[in-house]
Amino acid sequence: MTDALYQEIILDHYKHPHGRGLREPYQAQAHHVNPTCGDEVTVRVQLSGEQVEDVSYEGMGCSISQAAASVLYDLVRGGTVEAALTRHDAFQAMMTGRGEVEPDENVLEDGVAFAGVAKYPARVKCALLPWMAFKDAVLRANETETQP
Amino acid sequence: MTDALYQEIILDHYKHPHGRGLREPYQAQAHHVNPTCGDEVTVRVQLSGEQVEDVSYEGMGCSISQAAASVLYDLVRGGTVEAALTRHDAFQAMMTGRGEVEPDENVLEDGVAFAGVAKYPARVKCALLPWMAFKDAVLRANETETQP
Amino acid sequence: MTGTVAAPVLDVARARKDFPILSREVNGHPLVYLDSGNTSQKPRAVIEAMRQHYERHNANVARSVHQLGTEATEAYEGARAKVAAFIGATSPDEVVFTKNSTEAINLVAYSYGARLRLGDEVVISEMEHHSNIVPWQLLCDRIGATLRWFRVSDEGRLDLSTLDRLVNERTRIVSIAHMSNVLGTINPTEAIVKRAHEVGAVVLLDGSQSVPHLGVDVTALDADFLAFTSHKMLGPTGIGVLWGRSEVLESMPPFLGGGSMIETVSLEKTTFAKPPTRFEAGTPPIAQAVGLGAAVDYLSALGMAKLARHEAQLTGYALEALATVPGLRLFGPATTRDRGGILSFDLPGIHPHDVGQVLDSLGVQVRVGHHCARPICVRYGVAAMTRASLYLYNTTDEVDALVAGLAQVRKVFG
Amino acid sequence: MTGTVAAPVLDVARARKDFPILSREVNGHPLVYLDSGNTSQKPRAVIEAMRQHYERHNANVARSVHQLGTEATEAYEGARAKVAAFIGATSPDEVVFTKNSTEAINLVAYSYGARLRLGDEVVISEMEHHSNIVPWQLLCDRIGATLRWFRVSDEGRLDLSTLDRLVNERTRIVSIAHMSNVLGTINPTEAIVKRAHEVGAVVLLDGSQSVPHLGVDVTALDADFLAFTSHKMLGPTGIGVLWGRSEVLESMPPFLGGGSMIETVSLEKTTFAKPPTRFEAGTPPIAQAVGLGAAVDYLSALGMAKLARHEAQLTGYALEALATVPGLRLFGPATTRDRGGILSFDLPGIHPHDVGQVLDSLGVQVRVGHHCARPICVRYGVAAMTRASLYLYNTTDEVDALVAGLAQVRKVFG
Ligand SMILES: Cc1ncc(COP(=O)(O)O)c(C=O)c1O
Ligand SMILES: Cc1ncc(COP(=O)(O)O)c(C=O)c1O
Repeated sequence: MTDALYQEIILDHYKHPHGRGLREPYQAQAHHVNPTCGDEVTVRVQLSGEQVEDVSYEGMGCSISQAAASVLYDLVRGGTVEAALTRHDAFQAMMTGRGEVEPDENVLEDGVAFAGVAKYPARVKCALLPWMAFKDAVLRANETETQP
Repeated sequence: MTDALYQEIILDHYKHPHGRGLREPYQAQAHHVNPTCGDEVTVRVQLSGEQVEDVSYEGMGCSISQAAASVLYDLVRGGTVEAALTRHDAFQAMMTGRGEVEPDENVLEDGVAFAGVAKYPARVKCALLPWMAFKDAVLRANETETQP
Repeated sequence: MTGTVAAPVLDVARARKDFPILSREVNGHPLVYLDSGNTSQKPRAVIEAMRQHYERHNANVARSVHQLGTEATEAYEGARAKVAAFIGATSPDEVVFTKNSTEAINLVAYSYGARLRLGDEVVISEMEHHSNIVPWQLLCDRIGATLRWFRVSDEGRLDLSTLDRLVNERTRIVSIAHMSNVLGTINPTEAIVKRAHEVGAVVLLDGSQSVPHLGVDVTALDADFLAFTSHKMLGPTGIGVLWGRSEVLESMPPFLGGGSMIETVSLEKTTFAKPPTRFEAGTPPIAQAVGLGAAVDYLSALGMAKLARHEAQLTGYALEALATVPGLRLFGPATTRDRGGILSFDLPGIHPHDVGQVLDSLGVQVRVGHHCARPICVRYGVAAMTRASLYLYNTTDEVDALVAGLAQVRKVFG
Repeated sequence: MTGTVAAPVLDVARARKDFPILSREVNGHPLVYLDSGNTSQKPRAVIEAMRQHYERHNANVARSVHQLGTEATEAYEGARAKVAAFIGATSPDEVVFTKNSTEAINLVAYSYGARLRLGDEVVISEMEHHSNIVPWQLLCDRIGATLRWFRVSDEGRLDLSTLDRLVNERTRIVSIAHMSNVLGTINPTEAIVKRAHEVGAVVLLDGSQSVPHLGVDVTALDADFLAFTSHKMLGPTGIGVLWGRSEVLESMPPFLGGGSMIETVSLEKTTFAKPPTRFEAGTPPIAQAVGLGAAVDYLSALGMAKLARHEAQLTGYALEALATVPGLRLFGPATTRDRGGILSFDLPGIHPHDVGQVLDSLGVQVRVGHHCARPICVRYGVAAMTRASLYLYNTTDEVDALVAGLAQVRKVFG
């Protein structure tokens, strides 16, 4: 069946998402679309120096993209921007590794549940959607900072 | 071999064409091109009432199209326009009949030698090239007559 | 002989044996292929016709006097004649081979569209496939023309109440799906064609979904163009068809320039061949035409009327079966009247991706997403739908497998 | 091990066994196929890859979450990666699948060409195929730009003495055959690319004849576009390739509009996907990409260097053999330096149709006519030529059969 894909952890995050909803204040946001299915997500970030003070999000999407957003929130909120981007890279490496990249549970925590998704190429984009939007939003926030 | 195609009669007409060259006077002419090979023919007609007084032609082309022009000259010059168009239709029917139309030697005379060409679809256009131009030229000549 | 003739019934079990892929397993289950609206499967006769062509008759067409070239040319032009007969065209010269429906529509937008002027109007509908939207948006942008569209009712029908206003003296082109790839709706073309011709506009029918299923007759339809695509009608990918009325095709300038579409070329000036050649620049999809010809032969031998009856019955069965699924919302007409075997639906609260994934794990292949028709999704207020689409080889057992699969979906995500 | 490595030799006899058609007879003689410049024959591996695809993995791409769709998408994108590697592209995203070379060139003419303005110039050459002439004529007509061309010398070489004048500040596009389909000439691209880039123009190389034979490396060529076509390189009909430099492709507007090339569509406004997707509207040639991928695998396994060496040897042999035919006039370079295995010639007083027909009766398949390159025929003062073109599977025996056939031609028509 689909057990490799729909791990309990993923279904839990999907049914009880953490940190969902768009919040103020925020420095930047990014809106990403998955052109093959029309799924959309908006991610906002509020940075404070080196800290990710808040990440908030809203969107239409499948269990995988919704759960990925919830896990993203857990993994990056309250940490440093640098740690967040490291986790972004680790998550992306795992997702595009076709199931052959062994994820580090210390870095990705609940995110390792997505290792099974990497074996479903059509769903990789779903899992990456909020993470890509997050990275974009961080880049924009930094741009805004450096161009006062 | 190619005996069905290159009948002696055809090769004779090709090597010793009848009535070749563009002559004056003429009422109308038509220039036709075979787009797949670039072959070209110009045919001029001079009608006098119901009679085809002269047909003259010039062109670049293969043995089949050159021989067809020579046979055309023999078959239509000096006869009536009606007879010429009947022969045109008989020739065309034979050429597009895929080798299954039995030609009438009374109508087509030396033209029956082209029956074998009808089995070579790529060459049918060659044989028809001067005949199509002839018909076009006759139509134009008639137009000129009726619009003095 | 009692005076009534029993309607002949499609022998589906026998037809299924013609499709090698149908004996395949997917994720440990027998394949249940319910995605023919996306692309159909191919019978052995089509696959073999192309193999034979490559192994025995392969050559370029319309350019050679040699034997192989003659055989290839006859095969290619023979396929054109078969396609013309299949759609009731008066001449093979009205059949232009393109790479797919999308190119066929773009060809009209570029070539016929070149005569449009600022302020002219093009009319489409809200239920079009992106391939029948974007070419017109690009055309209108190039020219400064205006794009207008028919609305769609809650039941999935074109709202024709606006016909006389939408299609007016400024209208130059009306382009409408003959059958919707999302709703299954078969659109009433007669009134639209009549009105369009009244105001001097041409009508393009997007037959991508109708030609494979309905037994389309271009003479009866009386439109000016019909676009369709081989891969949805048992044929190979890589080839589509633009049928066009002779006088209209002859009036159109070239679209793609290149080998074979010319009369004579010099560096200063080029003149062009007559249709259909004028619109077939470069080496055409030769082997694909052979495959499409074989597909048309297969469909004709089966009988389009028999096929349509089978699909209507199966669609009726599926509509009833889906109505038993708790909460399921069907898009498009609820009965088989003027609708084909395309069944799009929503399970509230469960994303189509998740529906499709669980079904896939059971071997059931459906399409999920916006089906290249986002405006109609927006019309019904959803981002995506799940779609099952039927063809001659589908069975009631397969519909049952779909419904059973949906129960499983609800167990995982309910 | 003596320190010198013997150059590996192509095992032609063995390779011929891979091509089913080569065991065929034509008009009672063994097939002698000397028309690969027109279209090549296909090895069993290519034909089988497509059959397998249709029988096991057929589905539409990039639209489905189901298993068949995933397999088809991986096959299609896998083919793109193979093609990219074959031509040394830095990324598969630089490879756009089209229907043939002709569409690839038209794509550039329409999409890149949209930025040209009145008075701009496009430069081609006198030796171009119609597919690299007509798209530019149509573009220049649309825009009011000017078409200019390199002349060709008596020996069949581009006259580069005019390079700096022809390619100037008004030049926006230079589009040149990498290898001529009539003369066999391999053109010196380096000087042209350098000059074009100096004045800010882009360069398109028509690789239709070079990619199948030469082992082309887009990074070394440093051009901006390369167009080529599957059916001339052992692959199926129905698919071609436009390679484009990433930055250039990204700067270009869409050409064909439709499914798959969009980011998001509404009736009011549509945004477009990144390249290569932006340029692949509608269902692409999926099975054909699989076939082209298999062709690239076959060529790579054989070794392009080995293939090129075999063809160079055979071309040298053919040049000498044809020189023995009384009166024969060869067009194009007389030696193998910077020329490929394309041999066009004239037998004075005998029309190419007749030459081809007699050769065909002996099983020898050559092309006759203007080879979709009428300007170069005019340049040499002939209406048509006879052309023999070689590929990996041709042998010296086949060249001998050609020469013997020409003796027969002279007997019938001499
Ligand atoms: C040099 C050259 N350019 C372009 C083409 C056109 O290729 P296609 O017909 O596959 O589009 C050809 C072959 O026909 C060719 O030889
Ligand atoms: C209604 C409709 N129009 C157009 C198309 C486009 O067909 P293709 O992708 O073969 O060009 C499709 C299918 O994808 C369709 O369903």
